Amino acid sequence: MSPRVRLLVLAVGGIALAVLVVPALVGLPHFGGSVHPYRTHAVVASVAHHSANVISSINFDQRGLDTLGEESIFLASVLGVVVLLRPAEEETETASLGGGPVLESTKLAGYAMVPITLMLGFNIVTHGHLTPGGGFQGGVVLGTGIHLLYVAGTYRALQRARPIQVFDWGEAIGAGAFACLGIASLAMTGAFLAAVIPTAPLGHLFSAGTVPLLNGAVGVEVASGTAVLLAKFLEQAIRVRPAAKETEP
Amino acid sequence: MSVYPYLVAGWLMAVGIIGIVRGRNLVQTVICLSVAQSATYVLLLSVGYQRHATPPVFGEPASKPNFHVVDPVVQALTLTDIVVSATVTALLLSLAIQIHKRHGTLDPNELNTLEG
Amino acid sequence: MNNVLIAVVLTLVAAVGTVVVFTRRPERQAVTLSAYGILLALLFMVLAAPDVALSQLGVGTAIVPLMVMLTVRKLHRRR
Amino acid sequence: MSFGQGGSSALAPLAIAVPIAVAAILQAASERLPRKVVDAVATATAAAVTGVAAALLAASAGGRVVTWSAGWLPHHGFSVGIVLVVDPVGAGVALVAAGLVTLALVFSWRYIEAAGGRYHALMLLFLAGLEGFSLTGDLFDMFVFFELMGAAAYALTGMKVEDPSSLQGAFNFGIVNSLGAYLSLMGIGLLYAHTGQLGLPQLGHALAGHRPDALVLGAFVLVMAGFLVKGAMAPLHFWLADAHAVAPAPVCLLFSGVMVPLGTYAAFRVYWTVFSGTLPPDDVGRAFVVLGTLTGVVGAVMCLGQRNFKRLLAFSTVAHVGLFLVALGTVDADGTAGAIVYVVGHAGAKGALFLLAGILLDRYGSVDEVNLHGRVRDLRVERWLLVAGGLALACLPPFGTALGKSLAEDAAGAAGYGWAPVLFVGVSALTGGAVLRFTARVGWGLGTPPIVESGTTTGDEERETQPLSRVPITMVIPVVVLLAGALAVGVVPGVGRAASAAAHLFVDGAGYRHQALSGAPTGAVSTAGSGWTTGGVLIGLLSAALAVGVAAAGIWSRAVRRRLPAVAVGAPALKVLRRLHSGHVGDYVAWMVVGVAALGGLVGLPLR
Repeated sequence: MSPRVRLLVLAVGGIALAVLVVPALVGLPHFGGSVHPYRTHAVVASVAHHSANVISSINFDQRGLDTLGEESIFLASVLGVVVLLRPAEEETETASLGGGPVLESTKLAGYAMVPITLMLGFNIVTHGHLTPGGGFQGGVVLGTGIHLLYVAGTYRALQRARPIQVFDWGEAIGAGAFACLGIASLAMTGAFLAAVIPTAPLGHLFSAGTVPLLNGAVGVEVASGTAVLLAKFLEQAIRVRPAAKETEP
Repeated sequence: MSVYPYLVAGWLMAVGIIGIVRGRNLVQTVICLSVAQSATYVLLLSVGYQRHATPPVFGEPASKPNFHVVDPVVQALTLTDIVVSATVTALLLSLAIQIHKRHGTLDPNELNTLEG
Repeated sequence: MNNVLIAVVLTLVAAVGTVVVFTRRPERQAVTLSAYGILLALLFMVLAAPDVALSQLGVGTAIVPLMVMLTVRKLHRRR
Repeated sequence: MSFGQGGSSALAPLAIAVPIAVAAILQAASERLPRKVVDAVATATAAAVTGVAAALLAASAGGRVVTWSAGWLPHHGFSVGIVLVVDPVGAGVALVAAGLVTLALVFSWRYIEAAGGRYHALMLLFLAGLEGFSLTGDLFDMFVFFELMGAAAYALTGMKVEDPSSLQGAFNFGIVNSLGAYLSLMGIGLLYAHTGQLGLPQLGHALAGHRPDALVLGAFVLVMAGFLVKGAMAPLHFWLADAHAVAPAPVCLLFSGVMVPLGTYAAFRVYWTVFSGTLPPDDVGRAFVVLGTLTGVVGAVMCLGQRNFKRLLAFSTVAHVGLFLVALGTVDADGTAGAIVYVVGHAGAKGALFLLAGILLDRYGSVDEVNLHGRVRDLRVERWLLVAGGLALACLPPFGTALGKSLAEDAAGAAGYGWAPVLFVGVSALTGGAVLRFTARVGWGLGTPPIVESGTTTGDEERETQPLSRVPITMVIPVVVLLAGALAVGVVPGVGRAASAAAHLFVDGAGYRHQALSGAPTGAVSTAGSGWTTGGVLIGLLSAALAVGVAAAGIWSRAVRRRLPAVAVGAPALKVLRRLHSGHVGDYVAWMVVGVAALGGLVGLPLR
């Protein structure tokens, strides 16, 4: 279809769909209201299991199956990116290549940022069940933070600090641990992904049963997976070249 | 104001779809898809919002439940949604890179190996 | 007051989302997308969702724009 | 009140978690393990999941198996946990999925070389997605597993990075499916705002008995969008041929055999459990019959025009999905029973044909009807298997497809769609005929080599492996097993009765809600015997004979074109239809919006 016809088709369908959907949106309960039945139950359940962050309690306890699925999606897509971005047969990976010259101040800032970012990420992971944050958020910070080395220095420095194989394992181990914890709790309590560890008073680091364990598994998986993901894109952008076309004028 | 956030969500979905249909570059298509997806975040969080309520994080010991918090369930759903967004974007961008390798273009009007 | 703040941020989100879609070149889109990500995170903060805002900061302003920029860089290298 | 948290209730979570755990292990160890070990572990895992699903099917025959994940049992009809509700249809779908993954992995022993253990890990994650999607009783959880299927599927489709078209097919698939999923999520958000619930039984309970308003209608349309994209309902089907034509053959087996039918399954699962108490069945059913008919016609016509065998099979899947939609659109247990039998029989026949396409690609580096003309003579066994697959697709009794078709035709007739048999016979004859035409040309060299037309998609593809001197037995056995399965569905006595019992539980939305929330099982349903009838056998024979006729007409097409002016008149319309399948993702999304709006119009207009 020509662009004009395509837009015409979209306009017809879009107007019809808007006629269906806009009244539905307008018919929703008004914004900011106080009727949230699921919220009420979730808060009760969260307090019953001594969790101070209701969202963590939902993610890792009440609706843990969703999170298992979510972590599997993450694993699948990292696997998928690794498969899709593998160098094709006729391509070569050029060695080396740092970025261009980097300003000393940028370099210093980058190096200084790395430990701070990593500590921040670690903190977000470990206190996820108490304060905002958790395995996913902290993992993202950790996996991205390590790539600050690229800003600071060279690709080579990054490669030394970032052994891909280890991250590959970390990602798989995190995802596997989540599934295995679920199966273990099925064996121990008869319910899948149920809380199994005796609980401590609220506010304590280990106060929420299996929640910290699952949270940690997610943290390991996401940190490693993010690192692998970004590494593969960096590799494509910097190293992989078509062998034949390289010599073309 | 009572339905404004929902309409914003609807608009983001619509504009994302328009962007995909008009797209001249597959990277652009992927970005428009992520804008369309952001409509779901806005919708879910607006649905769970309650005026003058606090975030559903207590942070310190609370012996009895406090119900004056915004809906934590939609927040958990949105978290999952954000993970999905990152992963789908990554997969589609790697596909775009490989398409470009083969065809030297990302303009869907010029990519026609599948016609018929 | 809070209502006004939410309305303003929502309007900004709708506007910048539209700008992202109608930005022509992908390399510029990476930048507008990053700004859009920050705005969304801000919206989530005012909607009392700090967990989500934190995720959105990591994903929407760091990982996704970074991947887009690396993709664009890759494409330009081949020309 | 008994929720039976033990015994069979542990099975459903295991079917989801075990493949994920093994996939993670394979991913971590794939560089170290020899290929044979990876093959063995992955296949054994899929086989074990098949066993779990079979046990679930046996357990659910006596009533639904309800599992509350993490042990959050409902109090006063509410739980913060996720419920898995397994009825025979859900367990049956899970069983077919796991069985097909097992066969696909066996086929892959000698087939897929690239990507090593990562391919196996992706297949297992795909399996986990299929299992989770078919077993869960929670709407948001369905979205999550929908996306898990999606993420694994996009990567599996685009695996052959050397092949240009495969990546574009994967890209279009990814965009259209993801957008459909986000529309579904909007719908989930609307339902959540309206009811404060996410579980299917809770949602259905909250909506039952209320007059449908704009909100419910809008939510219905949006939720359906994602499922119907996956279920390839026209005009949301465009991605399917692109993805199938280019995905590796064992992956195609899973797409056509189970993933696409799972989309229609989900649409009707959600209709019966959530919306059946509020949206009138007649209006919803009529909408699906109309769009299903369109899907069947578009698929069959496009199928006939293909020379790339994988693309031909893909369009035949579109056509058959249309028939499933019509059968399910009768909105009663009889039509649903017909659809169940038809889906299982179709999975066997279509799966076998896709694997045969893989064998052709492996030996000749092509699945193109013109290039292969007469060259497949040396595959003496395999060409007869192609014939068998074509006849099964054409609904020759006693294949299961014929039994399913006959049950569906009877139900559609009883529901007031007297013309339905014409559609069913037409689609079977055209799609089966297309396969037989291909087979006769490549396997026996019948007809003159056709003139090469420019502008059509050829079937030349990157070889997925190094060619082997003869077809390995591990590639032939899965084909034979699949065809035997398609035959068994029609021959084993009691299949029709079991399907009928399963269908009665499937359409009993009120019973589903009641059992999930209160734990009380519904009483056994009494079902009339449903099996072969004389009329059904005769119509089956007729459609097979017509298929042979279609094949013959295709082989000697120039003579036909001269004698039958109708064909010449239809040609321009066909050309337009073909041009719509452009491979342009913008076109696909525009049509998707039209299709979703059309569904909404068909359901919504009679409500006013």
